[in-house]
Amino acid sequence: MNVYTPILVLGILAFGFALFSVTLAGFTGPKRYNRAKLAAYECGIEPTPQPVGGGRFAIKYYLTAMLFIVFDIEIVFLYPWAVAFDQLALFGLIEMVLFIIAVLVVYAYVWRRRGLEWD
Amino acid sequence: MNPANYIVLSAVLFSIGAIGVLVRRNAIVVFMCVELMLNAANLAFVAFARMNGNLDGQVVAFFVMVVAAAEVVVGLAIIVQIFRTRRSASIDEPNLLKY
Amino acid sequence: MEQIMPATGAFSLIWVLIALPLAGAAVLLLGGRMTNKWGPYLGVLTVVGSAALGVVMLLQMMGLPAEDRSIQQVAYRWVFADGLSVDMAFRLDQLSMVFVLLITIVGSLIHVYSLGYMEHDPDRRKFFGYLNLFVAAMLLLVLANNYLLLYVGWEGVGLASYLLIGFWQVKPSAAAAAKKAFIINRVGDVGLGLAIMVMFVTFGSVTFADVFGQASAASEGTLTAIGLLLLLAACGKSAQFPLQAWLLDAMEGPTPVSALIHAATMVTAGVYLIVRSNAIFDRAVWAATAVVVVGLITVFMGAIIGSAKDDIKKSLAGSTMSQIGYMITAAGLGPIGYVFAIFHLLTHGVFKAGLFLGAGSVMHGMNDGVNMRRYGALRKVMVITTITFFIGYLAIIGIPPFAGFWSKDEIIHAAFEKGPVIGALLILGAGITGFYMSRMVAMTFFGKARWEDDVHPHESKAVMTIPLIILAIGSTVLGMALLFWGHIEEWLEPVTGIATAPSPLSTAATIGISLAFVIVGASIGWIMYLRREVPITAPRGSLLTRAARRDLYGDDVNEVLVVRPSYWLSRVLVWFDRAWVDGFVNGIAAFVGGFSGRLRRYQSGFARSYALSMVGGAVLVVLALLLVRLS
Amino acid sequence: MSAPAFGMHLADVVPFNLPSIDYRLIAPILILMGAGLLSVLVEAFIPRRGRRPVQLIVVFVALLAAFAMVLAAAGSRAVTAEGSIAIDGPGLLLQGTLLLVALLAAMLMAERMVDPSGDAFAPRASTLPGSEDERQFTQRGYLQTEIWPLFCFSVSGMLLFVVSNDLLIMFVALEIMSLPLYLLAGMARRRRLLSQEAAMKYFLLGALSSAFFLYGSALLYGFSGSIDLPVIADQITAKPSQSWLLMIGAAFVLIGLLFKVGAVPFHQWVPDVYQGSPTPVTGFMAATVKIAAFGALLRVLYVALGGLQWDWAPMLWIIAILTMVVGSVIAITQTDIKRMLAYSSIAQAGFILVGVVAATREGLASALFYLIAYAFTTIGAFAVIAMARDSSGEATHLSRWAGLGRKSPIVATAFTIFMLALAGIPLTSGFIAKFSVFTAAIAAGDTWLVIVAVLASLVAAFFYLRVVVLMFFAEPGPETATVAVPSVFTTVALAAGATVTVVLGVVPQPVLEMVANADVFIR
Repeated sequence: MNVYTPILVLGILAFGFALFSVTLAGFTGPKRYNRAKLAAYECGIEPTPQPVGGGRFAIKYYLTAMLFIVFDIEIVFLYPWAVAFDQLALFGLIEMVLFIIAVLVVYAYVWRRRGLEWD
Repeated sequence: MNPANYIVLSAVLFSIGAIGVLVRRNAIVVFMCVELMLNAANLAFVAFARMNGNLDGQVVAFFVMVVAAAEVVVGLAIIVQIFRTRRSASIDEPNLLKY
Repeated sequence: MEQIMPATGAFSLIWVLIALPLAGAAVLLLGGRMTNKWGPYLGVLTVVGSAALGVVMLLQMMGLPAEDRSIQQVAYRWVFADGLSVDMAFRLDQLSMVFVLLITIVGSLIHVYSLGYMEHDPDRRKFFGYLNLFVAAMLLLVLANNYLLLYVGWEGVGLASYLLIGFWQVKPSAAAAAKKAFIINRVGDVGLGLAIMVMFVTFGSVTFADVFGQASAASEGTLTAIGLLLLLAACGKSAQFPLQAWLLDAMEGPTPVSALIHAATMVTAGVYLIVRSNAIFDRAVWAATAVVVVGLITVFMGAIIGSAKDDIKKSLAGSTMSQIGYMITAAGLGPIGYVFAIFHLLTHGVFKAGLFLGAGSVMHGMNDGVNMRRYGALRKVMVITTITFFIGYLAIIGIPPFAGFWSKDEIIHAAFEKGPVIGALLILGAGITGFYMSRMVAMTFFGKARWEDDVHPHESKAVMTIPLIILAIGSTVLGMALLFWGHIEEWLEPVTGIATAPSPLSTAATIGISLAFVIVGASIGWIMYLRREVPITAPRGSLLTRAARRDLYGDDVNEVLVVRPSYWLSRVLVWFDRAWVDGFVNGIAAFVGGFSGRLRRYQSGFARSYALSMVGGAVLVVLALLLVRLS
Repeated sequence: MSAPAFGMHLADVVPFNLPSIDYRLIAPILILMGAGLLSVLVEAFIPRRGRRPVQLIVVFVALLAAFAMVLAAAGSRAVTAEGSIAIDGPGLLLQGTLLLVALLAAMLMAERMVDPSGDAFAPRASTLPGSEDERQFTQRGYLQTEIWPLFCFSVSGMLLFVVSNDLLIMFVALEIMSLPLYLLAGMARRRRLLSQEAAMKYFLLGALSSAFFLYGSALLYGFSGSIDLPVIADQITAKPSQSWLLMIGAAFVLIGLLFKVGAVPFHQWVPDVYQGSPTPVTGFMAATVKIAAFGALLRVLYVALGGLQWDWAPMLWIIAILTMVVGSVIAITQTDIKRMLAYSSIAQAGFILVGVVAATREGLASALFYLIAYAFTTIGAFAVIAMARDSSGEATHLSRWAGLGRKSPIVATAFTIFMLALAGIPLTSGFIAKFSVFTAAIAAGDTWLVIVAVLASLVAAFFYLRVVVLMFFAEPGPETATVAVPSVFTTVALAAGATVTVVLGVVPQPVLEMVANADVFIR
C-alpha cells in the first residue's frame, strides 16, 4: 500500500490546488458576462460557424498542431532521465543538455521563420 | 491477465491498420492507419517487454512515439501541400505518374 | 605444362599493337569535327603501324626456337580478389601471331579501300573511329592470355560490329539488322560468360595456362559443359547453326565492314575460341562431336543460302557461313583438324575479303545496287575488279594452285581421316560452292547487261583497286606460301598439337574427287546462268511447271540430283530463315516487348494499389518462409 | 507477480553502468547531425542573401570532415554505444562510399547554372504551383536553402543505418534517412504536380514499409528478448524449434528493408518517385539509399539471421529473380529516361541480391563492390540528365535525346560510359561488378540463379544500348534537347562519376582488395 501513498498525496494536493484557484478567482476577479462567455464551450473566441456536414479547418491549425506535437512528444525523453538522473550523473546531464539544445535550435528556427505567429 | 492477449490485440490492430491503408481513400485517414500500425507495434513491444522481463521494449516504445510524431509532421506537411494544390486529399487523385 | 617466356625485344611492345588503333579510335571519336579532315588518314596509319609492328614481331619470333615462341606480357594486375586473380596480360604465341598478321594486314588494306569507298559519307570520321575500335578489340581478343580478357575483346568486337552494321541508321533495315545481330550475339555471349564462370569455379583461374594445365583433372561432365558453352559462344559470333541468322542481315552495313568484320576476322573468332580451347575439346568427346555436327549443318545451310540469294552481298554472306562451317568442322575433328581450321581461316580471310571488296567495287559502280539480276557484262567496264574477283572465285572454289584449294583440301583430307561420312559431305559442299560462286560470277561479270536505266558502271579509283590487287595476289599465293614456305603445320603444332590417322582415301584420290565435284558444280552454274538469259525478276513459277517448260539437256541428271534438290532445299531454308529464325528472334523481341507492355500496366499510378502489392508481397514472403520451415 | 513491478525504481531492476561510447568511431554520424543543426541555425539567423554560400560551406566541410573521420577509423572493428553500433569493415566501407557519393550529390543539388531561373528546387515549396507568389519568388531569384539541413540529416541517417547493430537504432536511422527524403522529393522547381505526387506516394508507402519493419522488430524482440542483432542470432541457435514469432518477424523486417532496396514486389514506388523528384535528388537517393539499405539488409541477414540462411535463401532467390526480370523487362518499353533508369535501378538491385543470396564472404564482398560501382555510375548518369534541357525544363522524354551525341559529344560520351557500365560491358566498373557477383553466386552453388541473371542482363543491355544508339545515330532535330553549360559543381560530379566508372573497370584492383578485406561483419 505504501508504494501508492505518494500518488494519493499528489492527487489530493492537485485537487486542492485546483479548488483553491477557482474559488479564489471567483471571489477576487471582475464579473462581466457576455454572450460568448456564456456559451457552452468557451475559450475566448467566438465558435466558428460550422457548415453542414463538418467544415474544414484552416491550414494554420494543422501547422500549429504539427509544431505542438513535435515539441510535446520530444519531452518524452525527459521522463526516463528524470527517473534515473542520479545514477546517470554528469553524463546524463550533458546528454540531456545536448538534447535540449537540439530542440531549442529547432525552436529558434520556428520562431525566426514566424511559425509561431498566427497571421 | 495473460500478456499474450495483448500480442493478439496488437496483431489485430496491425491488421486493421494495414486494411485501412488499402481501403481508405482520404490521405489523412490512410496516414492515420499507418500510425495505427506503428502503435500496434508499440503495444507489442511493451507486452513483450513484460513477457521477457526486460525493459528494452519500453525504451523502444518511447523512441517509436517520437519517430511517429516526426513522421506525422512530415506527412501532414506533404498532404497539406497536395491538398492546397488540388483542393482534395484523396490519394487516388494524384495519378500523373504511372506505367 | 607449356613454357611461357617473358616479353623481350619487340615483344615488349605487344600492348602497342592494341594501343595504336585504340588511340586512333579515341582521337577520332572524341576529337569532334576538327578531326574530320585528317582523321581517316590517322585511322589508316594506326592500323598500318600495328601491321608493321606485327611483321617485326613475326620476324623476331621466327628467330626463336619453337618451344620459346609463347610470349607473355603482363601489363598489370587487373582483378584480384577472393582467390580470383586475373592479369591484364597478353600472350603472343604462334596462333595469336598469325591472327595478328591477318587482322592488321587485311585490316590495313580494308582501311585504305574505305578511304575511297566512304569518300562521300558525311560521317566518315566516325566510320574510321569504329573501324579502329574494332581492330583494337579484335587484337585484344586474340592476344589475351586469359578468358576474361578474351571476353572483353569478344564484347568489344560485338559492340563495334553492332555500331557498324547500324552505321546507316537512317535505313530502318540497317537498324533492325543491328538489333538482330546484337540480340543473337548476346545469346552467344551468355555462353561464353557462363563458360568462364564455370571455369573459374572449377579451376580457380581463368588463364589459358591454368585452365589447360588442369583440364585433365576435371571431370568429363564439367569439360563437356564448358565445351558446349564455348560452342554456343562460337555459334553466336561465327554465325553457325542455329545462331546464323544475323549474318545475312548484317550485310546492311557498309561493304568494307562486311569484308573486315563479317568475312575476314570477327566471324572467325569462334574458330579461334575452339582451337584455342583445344585442351578442353580434346577431353570432351561429346562437345567435339557437337562442334562437327554444327559445322556440317552450317556448311550446307550457308551454301544453299548462297545459291538462292540474288543480293550479291547476301550470297557472299551465305558463302562465308559455309566456309566457316568448314573451319568449325575441322576444329571439331580434334588435333587432326585444328591446324587446317586455322590454315583455311587465313586463306579464307584473304580471298573472302578480296571478294567482298570486289563486290563493293561493283556496287560502287552500280549506284549501290546489290541485285545480281540487274548486273551482267561488267567485265567490259570493270577490268581490274573482274580479274581480282575471278581470282578470288578460283581461290574459294578450290582450283589449284589458288589459296583455297590447299586449305580446303587439307580439311577434306583430315575429315576422311576422322570418318568417311564427314569427308563425303564436305566434298558435296565443295561442289555446291562451285555452283553458287560460278552463278555469282556469271551473273555479275558475264552475260548481257541488265542494268537499270540511270546506272553507268565504271571502274573504281586506284585507292580501291590497289587493295583488290594485293588481296588477289594473296589469294593466289598464300596457300602455297603458308604450306610450303611457312610450314603452317609445324608452326602451329606447339599450340594446337597435331595428329594424323590413316585415311580410307589416298591424298590424290581425295583431291581428284573433290576437284571433280567442284568442276561439275561450277559447270552447272555457268551453264544455267550463261546459256540462258537471266530473268530480271526471280522466277516464281512452281518447280513442276518450270521443269515441264524447260528443254532437257544432257546434264539434267546432275541438275536433278544436285541443283533441283538444292534449289528446293534453299527455298525451304529461306522459308525457315524467314519464318522460324526471324520469327524466333522477332518473336522473342515481341514477346519481351509485349510482356513489358503488359507488366507496366500494373504500375497503375494509384498509391493504394502499390500498397496492395506490398501487403500481398508481405503475405507471400511470410508464407514462403513458413513453408520452407515447415516442409 | 513474478515479473518485475513497473513501479519499482529503475536502478533496482538493472544494475547501472554508464554507457561506454567511442565517440571517435561514431564521429562521422555526429558531425553530420551537428552540421544539420548548424544548418538549421543558418536558416534561422543568416539573412537570405548569405544563406546559400554559408550552407554550402557547412555541408561540404561536414562531408569532408566526416570522410576524414571514416578514414581515420579505417581498420577498426568494434561494437560501441552499448552494442547498438557496430563499426566494422563493411560498415566503414559503406560509410566512406556514402560520404563520397553524397558529396557528388551535394554538388548536383548546388548547381544553379543549368536552369535559367535558379536551381532544381522550388523557391518556396509552400507556394501553390502556378500561383502569383510562385512567379514572384522565381522572378526575384529566390533559392531554396532549406534543402541543406534536410540533406545533412538524411546523410547522417544513412551513415547510422549501415552501422546500426540493433533493431531500434536501425529503425531510427531508417526514419532519419527517409523523412528528409520524402520532403526533398516534393520540392522540384518545375513539374511541381509530379513532384508533389512523388512525395506523397513515397511518404505513404515508405511509412507503410517502416511499419512493417517495426512490427517485425517487435516480433523478433518477442522471440529473442532482445533487439540486439547478435543476441537474436544467439537465440536463433539456442532455440532451433519452429517459431511463428521468429519467422514472421524476420519476414517483416526483411520486407521493410527490401522496400528501401526497391525489390519486387515492393518496388512500385521507385519509378514514380524517381521520375517525379528533382533530378539531383533522384540521383542522390538512387545512389545512396541503395547503398544504405543494402548495408542494413546485409547486416541483418548475415549477423542476425545467419542461422536462418536455409529459410530465407529460397525466398530471396525468388525475389532476386522477380526483381531482375521485372526491372529489366519493364524498362524496355519506357519512354522517359528517368523512369527507365528507375526500372534499371530495380534490375540492378536484383543483381546485387544475387550476391546477397550467396551468403558467403565472396558474396558479401562482391555485393559491396557492386554497390560502390553502381552508386558512382548512377550519380553520373543523373548529372547528365539534369543537364539535358529544353524550354520547359529537363528534357526527359527519350525522343528528346535523339541526336544528342552530335550536339554535345562529350556529355553524350560520358552518358554512354554510364550506360555501358550499367549494361555490364567490359572495361567498365559494371562488368567487374557483375562478374564478381555472378562468380560468387556460382561458387555458392546458385548456378540457375546466375543463368537467369545473365539472361536478364542480356535483356537489360538492350535498353541501355538503345539510348546510346539514339544519341549517336539519329540526326538531331528541332526536338533535340540542348545540353546546358553547367558550373564547376556538375562538371566535377560528372567527371568524378565517369572517372570512377572507367577506373573501376580498368584497374579495379585496389577497390577489390578493399572489399575483400571488408567481407566480415563484426558480431
